[in-house]
Amino acid sequence: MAEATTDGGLLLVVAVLLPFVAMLLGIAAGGRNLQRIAFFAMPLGMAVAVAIFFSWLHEPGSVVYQLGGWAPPLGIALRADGAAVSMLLAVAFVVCGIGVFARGDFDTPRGGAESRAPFSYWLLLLAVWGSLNLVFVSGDLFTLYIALELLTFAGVPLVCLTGSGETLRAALRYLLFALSGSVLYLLGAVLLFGGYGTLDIPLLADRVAAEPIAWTALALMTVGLAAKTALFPLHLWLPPAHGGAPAAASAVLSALVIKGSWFLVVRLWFDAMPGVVTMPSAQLLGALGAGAILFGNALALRQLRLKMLVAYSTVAQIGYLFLMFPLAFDAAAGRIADGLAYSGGLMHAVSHATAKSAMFMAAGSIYSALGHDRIADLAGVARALPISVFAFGLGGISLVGLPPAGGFLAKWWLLSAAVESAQWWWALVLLAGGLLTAAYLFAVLSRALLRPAAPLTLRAPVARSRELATLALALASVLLGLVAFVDLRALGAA
Amino acid sequence: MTIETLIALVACGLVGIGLFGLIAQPHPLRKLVAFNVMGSGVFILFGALARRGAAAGLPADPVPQALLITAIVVAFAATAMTVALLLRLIEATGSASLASVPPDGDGEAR
Amino acid sequence: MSFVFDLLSIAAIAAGGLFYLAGTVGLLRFPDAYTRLHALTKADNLGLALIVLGLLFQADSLLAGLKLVLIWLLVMLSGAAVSQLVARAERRRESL
Amino acid sequence: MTVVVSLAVALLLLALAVWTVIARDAFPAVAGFIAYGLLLSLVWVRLDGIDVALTEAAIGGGLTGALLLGAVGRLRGTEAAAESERCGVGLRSFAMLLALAVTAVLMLCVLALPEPAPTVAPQVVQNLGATGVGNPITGVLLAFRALDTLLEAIVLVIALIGVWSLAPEGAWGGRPGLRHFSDPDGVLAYLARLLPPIGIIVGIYLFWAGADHPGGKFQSATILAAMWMLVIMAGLADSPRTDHRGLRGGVVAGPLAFIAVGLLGLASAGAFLGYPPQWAKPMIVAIELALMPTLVLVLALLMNGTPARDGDR
Amino acid sequence: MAEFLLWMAAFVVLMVALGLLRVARGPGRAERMMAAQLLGSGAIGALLLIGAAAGEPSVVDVALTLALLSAFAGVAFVKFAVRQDRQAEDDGAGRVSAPGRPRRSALEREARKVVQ
Repeated sequence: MAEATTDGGLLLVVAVLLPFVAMLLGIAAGGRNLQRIAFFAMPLGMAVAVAIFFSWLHEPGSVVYQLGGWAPPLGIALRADGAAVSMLLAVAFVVCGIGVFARGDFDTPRGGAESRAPFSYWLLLLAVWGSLNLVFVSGDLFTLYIALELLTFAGVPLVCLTGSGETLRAALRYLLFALSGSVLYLLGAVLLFGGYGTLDIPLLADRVAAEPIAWTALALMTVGLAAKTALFPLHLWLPPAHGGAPAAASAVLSALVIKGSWFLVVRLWFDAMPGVVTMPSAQLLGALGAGAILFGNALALRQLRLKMLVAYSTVAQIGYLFLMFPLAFDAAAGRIADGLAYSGGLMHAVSHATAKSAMFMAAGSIYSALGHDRIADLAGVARALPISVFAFGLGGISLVGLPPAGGFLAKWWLLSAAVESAQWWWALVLLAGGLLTAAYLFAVLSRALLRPAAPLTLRAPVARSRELATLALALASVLLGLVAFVDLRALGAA
Repeated sequence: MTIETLIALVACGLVGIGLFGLIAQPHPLRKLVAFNVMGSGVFILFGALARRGAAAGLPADPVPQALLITAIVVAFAATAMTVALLLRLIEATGSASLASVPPDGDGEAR
Repeated sequence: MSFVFDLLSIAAIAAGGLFYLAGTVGLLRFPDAYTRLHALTKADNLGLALIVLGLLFQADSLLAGLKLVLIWLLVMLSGAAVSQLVARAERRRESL
Repeated sequence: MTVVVSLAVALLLLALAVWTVIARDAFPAVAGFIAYGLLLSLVWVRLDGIDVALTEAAIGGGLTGALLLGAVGRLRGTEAAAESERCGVGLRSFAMLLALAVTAVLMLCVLALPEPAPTVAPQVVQNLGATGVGNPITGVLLAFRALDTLLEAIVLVIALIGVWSLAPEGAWGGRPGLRHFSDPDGVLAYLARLLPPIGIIVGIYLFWAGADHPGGKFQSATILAAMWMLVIMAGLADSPRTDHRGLRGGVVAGPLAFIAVGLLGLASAGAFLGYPPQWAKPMIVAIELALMPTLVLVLALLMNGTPARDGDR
Repeated sequence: MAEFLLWMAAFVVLMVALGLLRVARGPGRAERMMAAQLLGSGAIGALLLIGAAAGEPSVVDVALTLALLSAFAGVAFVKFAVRQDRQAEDDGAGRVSAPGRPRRSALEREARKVVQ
């Protein structure tokens, strides 16, 4: 398989380096200029993602770039397949939305001195973006290790931007979990190199065999990545970290950062070692996902504060992301294969990214307007902040899985895969999870729509641009389901 | 048994020892030391594999050795960040405990 | 000629090893921090000095020899300074 | 015969590792870890990884050790509290079983490794000529897998941003860490005047040797960073303000220059981070030279920690 | 000759390894650090011997790096740990109690003085 750099390949390098270059320039510029650079990079990055999409449409396979012209296994190749392209697009879009929203919290006024939180926030946002793009397009297990560490170092400080003791503790816990996860991942990669002499994913897929070394490596890497993704029962670090951070940071963490390590599990199971995976291991991963769905949703129902509720909902939604593994297992062939379940998982990741960022941003707006986010005292907020509450509801619709939301399409595909492969128990989990999600959303929305006992006074008005950014993300999540009617490759041929 | 196999087996032991400390030690600094022990176990294993790959007149496969240099520097960055976070936590709260607080604590953000 | 050098090397290095032995025994058996420091500096300075001396007979270039001497100087310098600092801190601790 | 040395070092390594994990207090554990780090360089030499041994000696033994010692020094009180949180017998035995299981499985994997071992060494040797450098590891780091090295520099910068972002209110842009004092005529100040010139020479030597022999920018940068820290710890100089323009510029110059050389490669060799054959060595040396100040700065600043003082604005 | 050098390397490592018992036994921090220093010097000696035995001149560079950096670690120890030890003794007890109370190290107090 002599693969070579394809036409649009250089775009992949640009997608990875653009956020990093913006970050580096921002460090040197500092203050208000940093913010300017970040806002300049965002549309540019979006444009690069779109360009990669079109380049991919015209390629029969993946978009490929070999760095320095060195082919693997000696060199490193970047590759974008359909999954990577969709994630690149989704992340670019969500980053732009969050950026507009975050401007309300982390603005450096004209002539204002540089201060800690804005400086850190914009740099870390760019760093998260670059690291995620690297996770999506990198084709080398060691480069992916660096990408994972980049994501950790960028994600952890976002947790404690407020500097309060509680968030520092959550951040330290997150950091220790994430570092342990990375070491386990690296250990697996080391074993694979020892066994097969390459770290390049396609080469590895050719050489790997179902034998103890591959099983051990896959198990170690999956456990490590599951800890970083906060898959039940390794989820303990997530709710305090995501619930305690400022809304604009929570949105980044919950919608985007966890997708990085999850996407890497997908890469390993579907692309690097599809034949190594066994049915019991896929079932186990699915069972952990099911545990996350039931446990996370049940705890979300019991939360008294809106942001903690959204954080626990993330624990549950991560569960859906792992249901794709047993559903994609082709028992006849004894290997995991692309199909409805694969598409369902990816669609779920994208729709959760948009919906969850919108929900965290709405919760943040509510918090800054009311000065609290106690669910019991939300009465009247729907009138005061109609757009935010509407966006929250739309995001919820996507999480529950009502048509035409992306969440609906994702669950529909997963359900179809469950029926196709006769694994009805996962269908039950999917339905139960949807009901629980609907229950806590109802609890929030019904309160928000109540007429307040006393007229509601807002502490601070919420800027229209922030509400519109929230709405845009929520709408995107709801309209994602329409993708079902578009045949992308046909579009490219036309 | 060759030298590199022997050292690789020792490396497996180091990984296990580090893993134990990472789980069983409550203090974050002790967890950090254990993380470094575990990490060095992984590194040595990689180094032993590199030595097994000696070929073409080189005493060891240079690719894993180069990756190791990168990995050691990254591990240092991780250690520095953990230490900074830990010291800041102690300064802010007077405690280094990682134990979770009541889920509905009022130490809330924005 | 090389035989004589080898012999000198062996003698010096073996003597260096003995100083390490002495340093360890002292560190383990001596009663307090000062005497232990004393033992330690013997191993640091003399043990390493003799090993370096022994290896100097084997050095094949001036640069290699210089590096060996530099290492010895560094270890001696830092060993002396650090042990003095340790001793001073120890004395302050005792005087309290 | 050589097995005896290896066996002794291996057993010692295991014993020290166990000690760092089970020791009752943090300080003995860290002292054990420093000893462990020193021994690791012996292991790397046994594994014919001189470049790795240099890195490990500089970072694992020196910088990490000093960092942990500094942390232990500011820990008092929290250790006793953690004692009460010591996990129960249940969790400890679970951790023990898990660790044993992982070790056993890994050992089986090691014994099941294929023979002859897969290797990329022949390809490296075959293509090394095109890079113009003689040290194959430098070739891998700066040509074949240059992307990893670029990303690594970015990792360091992001970690530094993370460490800075922890600054308490009012200290933003200020100097990191504590102000150190010592007797200007004392031993420490003497050492801090004497060692850095030697360290700088050694650092430059290692940098220069790195193209064709073991050594290179990381090892060299670590030594220089340690020398700077020594001067700061002896109170001869204060740590720099983190809002200093030149400092900020130095932190980002290396990776940006790296990317610029990569683009030059795109223009001249047709691939990002590629080198036209006759220009390969100068371009690689240019990248290393540009990365050096950034690495020294970032490593030293990571050692210094979070901005904590804003006294002299 | 190479054979002899390797045996001596093994001997030196063994000797300093025994010295490491001081890391475990203490009693003070100074003793623990001395043992680590002894190991540093022993490791340097062993490296030189192994390098000479293997005819690998670059090993000397490793020893050189180790010598520089172990001096650095030694200074860090004196700066951070010995003073701390003293501080703990000030409190009258070897082990500090009062969980949860923030403590200021001697260095921090000094730092504070200067800022004020």
